[in-house]
Amino acid sequence: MLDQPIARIRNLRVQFCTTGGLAGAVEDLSFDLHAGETLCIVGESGSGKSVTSLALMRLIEFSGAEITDGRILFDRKSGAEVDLARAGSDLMRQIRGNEIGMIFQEPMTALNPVFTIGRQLSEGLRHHMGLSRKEAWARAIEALRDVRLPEPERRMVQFPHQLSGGMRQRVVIAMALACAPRLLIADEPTTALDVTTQAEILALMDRLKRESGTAVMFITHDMAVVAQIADRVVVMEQGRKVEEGTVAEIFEAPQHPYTKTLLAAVPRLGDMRGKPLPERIDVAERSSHPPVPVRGTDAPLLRVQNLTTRFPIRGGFLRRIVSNVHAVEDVSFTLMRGRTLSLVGESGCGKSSVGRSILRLVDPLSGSVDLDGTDVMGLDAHNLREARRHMQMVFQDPFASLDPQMPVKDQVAEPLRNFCTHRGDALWDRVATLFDRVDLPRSFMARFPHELSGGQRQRIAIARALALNPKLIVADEAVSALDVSVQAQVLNLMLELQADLGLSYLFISHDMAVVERMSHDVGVMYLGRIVELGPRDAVFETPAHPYTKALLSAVPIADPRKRATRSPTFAPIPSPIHPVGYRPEPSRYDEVAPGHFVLHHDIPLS
Amino acid sequence: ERGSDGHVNIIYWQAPSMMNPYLSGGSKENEAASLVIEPLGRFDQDGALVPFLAEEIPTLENGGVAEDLTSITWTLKQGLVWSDGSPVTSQDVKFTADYCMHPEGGCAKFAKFDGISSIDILDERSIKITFEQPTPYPYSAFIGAQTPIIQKAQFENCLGERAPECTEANFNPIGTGPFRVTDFRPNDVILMEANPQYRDPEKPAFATLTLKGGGDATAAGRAVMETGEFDYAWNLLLAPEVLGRMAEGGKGQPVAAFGTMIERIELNLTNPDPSLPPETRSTRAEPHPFLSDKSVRQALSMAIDRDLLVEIGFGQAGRPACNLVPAPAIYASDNTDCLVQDIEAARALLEDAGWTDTNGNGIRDKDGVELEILFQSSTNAVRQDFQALIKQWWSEIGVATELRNIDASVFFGGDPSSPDTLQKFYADVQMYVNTFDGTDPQAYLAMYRCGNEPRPETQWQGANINRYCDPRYDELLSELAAASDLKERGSIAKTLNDMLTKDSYVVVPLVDRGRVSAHSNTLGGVLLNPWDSELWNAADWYRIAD
Amino acid sequence: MACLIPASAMIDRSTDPAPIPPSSQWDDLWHQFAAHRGALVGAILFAIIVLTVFMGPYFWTLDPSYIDIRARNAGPTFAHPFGTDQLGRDTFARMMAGGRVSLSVGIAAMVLGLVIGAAVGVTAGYFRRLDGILMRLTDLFLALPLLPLLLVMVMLFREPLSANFGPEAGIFILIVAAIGLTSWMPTARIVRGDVLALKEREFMLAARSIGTSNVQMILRHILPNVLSPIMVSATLGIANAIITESALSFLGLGFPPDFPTWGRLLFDATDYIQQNPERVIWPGVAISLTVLSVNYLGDGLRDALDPRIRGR
Amino acid sequence: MLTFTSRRLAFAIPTLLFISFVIFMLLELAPGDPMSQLPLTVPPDVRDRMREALGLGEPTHIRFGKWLWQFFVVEPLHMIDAAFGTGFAAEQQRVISWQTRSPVMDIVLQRLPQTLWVVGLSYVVGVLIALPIGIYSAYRQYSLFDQLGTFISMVGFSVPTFFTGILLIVIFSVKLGWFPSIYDTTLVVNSWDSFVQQLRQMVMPVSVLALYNAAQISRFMRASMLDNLHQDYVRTARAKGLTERTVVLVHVLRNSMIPVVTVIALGVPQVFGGAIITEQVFKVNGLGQLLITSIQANDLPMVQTLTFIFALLIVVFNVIADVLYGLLDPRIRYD
Ligand SMILES: Nc1ncnc2c1ncn2[C@@H]1O[C@H](COP(=O)(O)OP(=O)(O)OP(=O)(O)O)[C@@H](O)[C@H]1O
Ligand SMILES: Nc1ncnc2c1ncn2[C@@H]1O[C@H](COP(=O)(O)OP(=O)(O)OP(=O)(O)O)[C@@H](O)[C@H]1O
Ligand SMILES: [Mg+2]
Ligand SMILES: [Mg+2]
Ligand code: NI
Repeated sequence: MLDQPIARIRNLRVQFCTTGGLAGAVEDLSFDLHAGETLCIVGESGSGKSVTSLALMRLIEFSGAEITDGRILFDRKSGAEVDLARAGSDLMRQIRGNEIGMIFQEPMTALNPVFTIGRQLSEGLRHHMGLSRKEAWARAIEALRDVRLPEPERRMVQFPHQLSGGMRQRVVIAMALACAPRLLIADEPTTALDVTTQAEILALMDRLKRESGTAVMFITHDMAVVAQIADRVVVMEQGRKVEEGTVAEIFEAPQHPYTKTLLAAVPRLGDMRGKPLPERIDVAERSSHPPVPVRGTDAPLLRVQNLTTRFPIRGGFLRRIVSNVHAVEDVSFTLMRGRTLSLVGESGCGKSSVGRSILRLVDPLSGSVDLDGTDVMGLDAHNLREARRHMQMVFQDPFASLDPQMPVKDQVAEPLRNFCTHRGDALWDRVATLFDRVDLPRSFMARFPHELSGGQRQRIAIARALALNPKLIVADEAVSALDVSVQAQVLNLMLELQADLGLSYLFISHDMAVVERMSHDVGVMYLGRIVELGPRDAVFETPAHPYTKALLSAVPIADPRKRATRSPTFAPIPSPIHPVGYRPEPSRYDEVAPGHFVLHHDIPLS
Repeated sequence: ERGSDGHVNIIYWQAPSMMNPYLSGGSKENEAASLVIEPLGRFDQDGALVPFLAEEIPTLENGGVAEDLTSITWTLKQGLVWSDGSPVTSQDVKFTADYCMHPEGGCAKFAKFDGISSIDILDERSIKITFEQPTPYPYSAFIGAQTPIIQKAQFENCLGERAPECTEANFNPIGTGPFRVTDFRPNDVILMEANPQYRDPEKPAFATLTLKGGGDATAAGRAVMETGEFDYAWNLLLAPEVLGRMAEGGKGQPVAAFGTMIERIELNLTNPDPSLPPETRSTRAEPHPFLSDKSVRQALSMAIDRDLLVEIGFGQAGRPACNLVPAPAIYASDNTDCLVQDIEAARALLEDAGWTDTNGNGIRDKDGVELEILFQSSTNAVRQDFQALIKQWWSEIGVATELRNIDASVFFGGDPSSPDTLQKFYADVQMYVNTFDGTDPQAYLAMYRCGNEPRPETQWQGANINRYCDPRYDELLSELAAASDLKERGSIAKTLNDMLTKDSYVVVPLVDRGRVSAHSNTLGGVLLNPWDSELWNAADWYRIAD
Repeated sequence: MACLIPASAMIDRSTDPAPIPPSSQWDDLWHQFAAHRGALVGAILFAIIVLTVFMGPYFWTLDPSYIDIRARNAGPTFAHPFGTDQLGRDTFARMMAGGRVSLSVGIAAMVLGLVIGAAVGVTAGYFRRLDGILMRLTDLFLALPLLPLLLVMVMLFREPLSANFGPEAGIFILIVAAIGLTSWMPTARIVRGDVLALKEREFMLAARSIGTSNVQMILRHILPNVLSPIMVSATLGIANAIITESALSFLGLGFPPDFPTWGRLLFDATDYIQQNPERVIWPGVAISLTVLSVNYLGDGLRDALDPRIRGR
Repeated sequence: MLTFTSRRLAFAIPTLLFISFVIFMLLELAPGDPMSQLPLTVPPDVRDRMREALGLGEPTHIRFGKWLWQFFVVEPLHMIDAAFGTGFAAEQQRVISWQTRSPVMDIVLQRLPQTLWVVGLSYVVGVLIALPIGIYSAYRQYSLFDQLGTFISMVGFSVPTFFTGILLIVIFSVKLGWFPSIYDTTLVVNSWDSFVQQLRQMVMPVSVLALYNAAQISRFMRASMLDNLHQDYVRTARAKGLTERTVVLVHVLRNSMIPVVTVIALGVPQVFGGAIITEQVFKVNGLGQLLITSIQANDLPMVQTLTFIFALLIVVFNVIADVLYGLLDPRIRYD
């Protein structure tokens, strides 16, 4: 750590111009950034983390905000110090991308969809370094190689949508690093990614920082990530800094109550060791309730057998099916009443497809699904609609799964209306009860989805799923978009409901710590198949399949003393796409322990 | 001197679609063709016959017409040549008749050759036309812009069914006229140049000519009188103040001439009630509930102020009319009593006939029949103004009017399946203009013959639009057909005219419409001819040096 | 309102059993609408036009078809503030009478076109099977020559309609139908595109998973979400309908000739553009102002109806 | 892409056959008669003969079959003959217009140049004006420029061309005498003078139509730009330190053009359909005028052929629009 800070933020204040006048987003914020150091900024959603980073880049003006006070002193490459808060736009253009690089929150949308990767990468190089087209191209390939993107030459001429989320994020990082900036701002660079990819990217950033001495400002709400990479931590709440310190200080001796809540809400892998049943997370304020394990029953509710779902890829002149995506391949499991079965695995391994197939939201190719005696696969359209009373789904993205044009009360009431179970006042009473049930104030009923926070939206989705008193809820990544404190609340809510109503969950997630806390049983999926299935403690404590082991080892641990030193592998996952005639082998399992199954035959593993 | 005056620009706001008048009945085609192909004789601006390709007009006096009125002999001028240099012979004249009389050719001028039994070539230059029966007025075929002589050599292979295949000949006929076509663009523009073989070596004065089509009358008038881009504009049917304003532009002037065009209201003597079955609606089986009453018809006519109509619609290009046949003088009746508007008298007439407003709704009625009139006409700014004015006058005498205007292509289309045609007459009264070719009104008056009315059995064909039927009228018509003495013909025609107008008021003439055209101040020699093509004397046109 | 709710709000368990006040939504809508300056101006302007046109005749009692032949082609005078036409009819009275017809036709035809367009677009976008055939139908309608189509419609339906509704209402229905039937295609295309995109959104799947039937799906979720392109079509639709009506009247397919409409007044006046320029100006200005006000109104409504923009 | 295009085109054939049949039946049903322009003095029996000669006596389906054969077999053969001097179509009758008794296709080809010059150019000009206006209006949303742009485009859209056209003629032809009021279709551009003359006669019709086109397209452009200006990738581009010019004119524009280009492509058939009123006002006598005069004269073969060509263009440009969409937006893949 060098003595001279690269950037000093002093009393920064950023305000949005709204119809109601100026509204503060960041108030009186001060901190320093040193070369070769990673500063993590943590805090819940909406606490002003992104605004701070945009203010540093002076990009905040384009969102209708203004830096109304404070200074951002930045030490330029040339050695001169400028106040970015007052710099002219020409000067800012020289600094942006050149001396300060930025990685944005959303890898999916941060790239321009109509330009090739190469074009977007070399653009900045040509602008700042005055390179020729050819030189810039070569440098861009170099940059891609630096972020360990496989086959960089081929990627250069591809478009963003042709890359997976992890690859895209690596491109964005390469872009930010291309001109060797002195300061790198990374705004939640891994939130949308699954654990294996996340681990790779964290390792990559760490290495770059060490090699080039860049200062990194890392924004996240994931405490486990913080523990893995931070040197120093700034905790923000509602636009203000509430605490600052080294990682060790923050994790071991948090001062501010907010920091304490935050840390308490973090599920840690291994917390549940020795406890076979799921339990509430003990968030500080609620410590009066002792955590009660959820027991469940042994009566089967959902029986899935040999479920196979393929998505056709059509082509040719007559739009014939030329190949299939084998999204779900011969999956069988049984879910007991009042219990939770979790499906884990990498992005794209078919978890959501299993959930959707069971609810017949996509039509499976073959297999049988038996829900409490009803053969779901055999239902006609009318009976299927009836059967939906008993099985509900909470979708991956709470924002996307709510109609933006409809007040939330109507969305919760919609299933009731569909089945005409309640009318008039009874209907609204029921909706109000549901709001109470998921812990939402009734005054929120007339709001629209965008007027709620992510956690609140997810509760609406849960309330909607509960409306008809279903027997089964498929929770597809129900909490992965939320920050830790909200996530803890939602998880606790789900457990509470399970205990009270005897619900069964098919819980889909890629977050191993959450899964550990929530489930009775776990199925590990890989390339459309379940590779390992068994009681949660068995799978987590004695993983038998090599993929399960790899998955568990990639999970970041929210403890600064247990930093992973593994170097990333960057091997691509084999493709689930096969030509039409392809006949996969049926899944055969070895029972390694009672109820603990492991896929028998070899499947290609990375 | 030929070609010394350069270029002349003519605008026809309706564009000619071909140069062969036998395949298209439209006057725009006739007129365009008249620059190139010529008949044996034409009517001049006064309606008198003048020889063109013929040596002279055959008459009884000069022996050209046989004593028994069954044949006529024409002789071509000496030394006539086509624009390709070959001589014009009587073969060509006979061929022209054969061309049009071919049963499969669909000749538009077939009626002009009606009653001809044979055509014999007497020698290189003379030809004798024999009629099936004595024909007192034999000047029909080969007279005027409608039946010019075409070249046999060019059209030989275009007889009958093959007529439409001769595109080149139809667009660029070889003729004897002052000009010949260099470029023909159907419905757009025709470029012409002086005919090097034209019989008068001094003419035409213009070397080239453009006949542009398209746009509307306003634009055409503007182009001649205000911007001076064009030298001659045809048929400017415009409100007088608009025309007057254009003339102030100072680049040209409007010219008018009167022929036999009568804007009239025809009254339906049969019942057009929509509730009647289609077999009897608007047919003689169902008399009209109130228009069959002569006093109603007369009152409607009396309520109209024809002077005002002229002032508003035509200005100097119109004059009030009470006759169906306004010209030539020997056929024009002296009937003028409709010229004065008399609302009071019209009211009294209705009152006397028992038409009173019994229910106080402002509309006269009798026996439960209200005087409510559906008044239709084709779409045209002037006609719509007339409709509005007449509606107001009629309302003053207690007659309610509903107006309707119909697209001209439907109204005049004669499609038996359309309810909106002139012939179906599914209205009480309708207004349009009609005229007759040449100077003889016989065929025109014969339209009102009993039995000639459109009706379902005839696929709604027929020219007796208002379903007039009077045996005495039919008798007089046969007398007219037999009479050869001009005086006698004149007096019969006048009687017939009066029977339709002042005696019965089934036809209510409104305005004698002249033709209005405009020419630029630098174009000389224009003699507006209402009896023939407006371009009949284009050979004599010249540029006035300023 | 739209600012993020602090975490504490989620924890504090508000037990207020406040019943949902359903009317507040309308208040909110109005509040939102009134905040849009353009929308307010547009609304006021439109209201003035509508009021003048519909209430004006009670104050200006001159009959629009009364011919005063001595006052032909007069410029604006005290007796005729907007001047007179070539037959001496009062232009002001005719403007109001014409406005009634033009506005009614414009709005009715626009609504009809919109309903057909939205229905076809939504059906095509929502039901894959019908997509091909409906879009080909749209192509067909785009390709049909307007004039013969209108002639056929007039021929077939004028008499039955006049018989059943009276001549004026009959023609009104006919014209509205004619314009509506020939102007829905662009709307259908745009709506279809939006529906196709909408169908891929997750909330559609979510709605299906809670047992929403297809009809409910369209009514509750699709239509409100394609409102914005529909609004734009509506604005352009009114202008288009007013102009098309004038073309129809001109061709003799529209209202009786003594029935003024703005389009017709404008058309008739073009011949007099040099003598009496004011005759062209009045209808021209009226049409433009109407379209402009409707456009701003549409903008404002769209913003007011879009919850994402509310409260900004 | 190729298979997608050819598949779409292959499916277009039955569609087009159906459309041509519907058009035929519609024209058949429509009231009016090819003889409507004859003076009333022509007696009914002569009219009947003329109708017979046009083939109107034959039953409808035979006439439709004839038209199909002539349009799809004889006309293409004739074109081949004209191009290579062969004689395939020698004795076969082509589609003949009733009005002019000449092959319909010849007239259509004759009319194409002026339509393309005037209507086509005005479309190009309209697009060229509309794009910058739309872009700038969106970039400075609710600024004075934007308000003014909205105002002008709404007025441009709501004032009919028959009015603007005549206004221009009165001002520039009658009062000032700068431009001719009547378009000369026979003008051959072969010298500087004739080129200037051509320009002069095109100025007014082109500007009238361009205003109308620009009004619509600028609205689309503005909306599309607004959609894209607030996307995340714009922020990324700015974070690279690119100039505002590059950000807006390269990154945003390219994305915004995707929907607009298809809108523009879908408008092209209208160019070939001609602008009926404007052509009439300026006497341009292009395809629009041809269509309207043919309709008025009930020249069924001409109307049928013209509308069918129009339908063909609509279908083809629909495909082109889809293909363009795919080309411009790499995310769209058709197979
Ligand atoms: N364009 C905007 N207009 C108005 N307010 C905004 C805007 N963008 C952000 N805000 C407000 O600024 C505050 C801080 O937002 P910011 O995006 O910095 O949160 P964050 O800490 O990055 O949250 P997250 O973890 O969800 O990304 C929030 O209250 C938010 O509502
Ligand atoms: N509608 C679809 N059409 C075609 N392919 C699909 C479709 N839905 C999913 N797939 C493919 O099926 C595979 C499994 O997808 P699925 O959404 O089930 O993965 P997942 O495990 O839920 O991943 P994530 O964690 O990213 O949500 C992927 O390869 C995906 O691309
Ligand atoms: Mg953020
Ligand atoms: Mg998923
Ligand atoms: Ni707010």
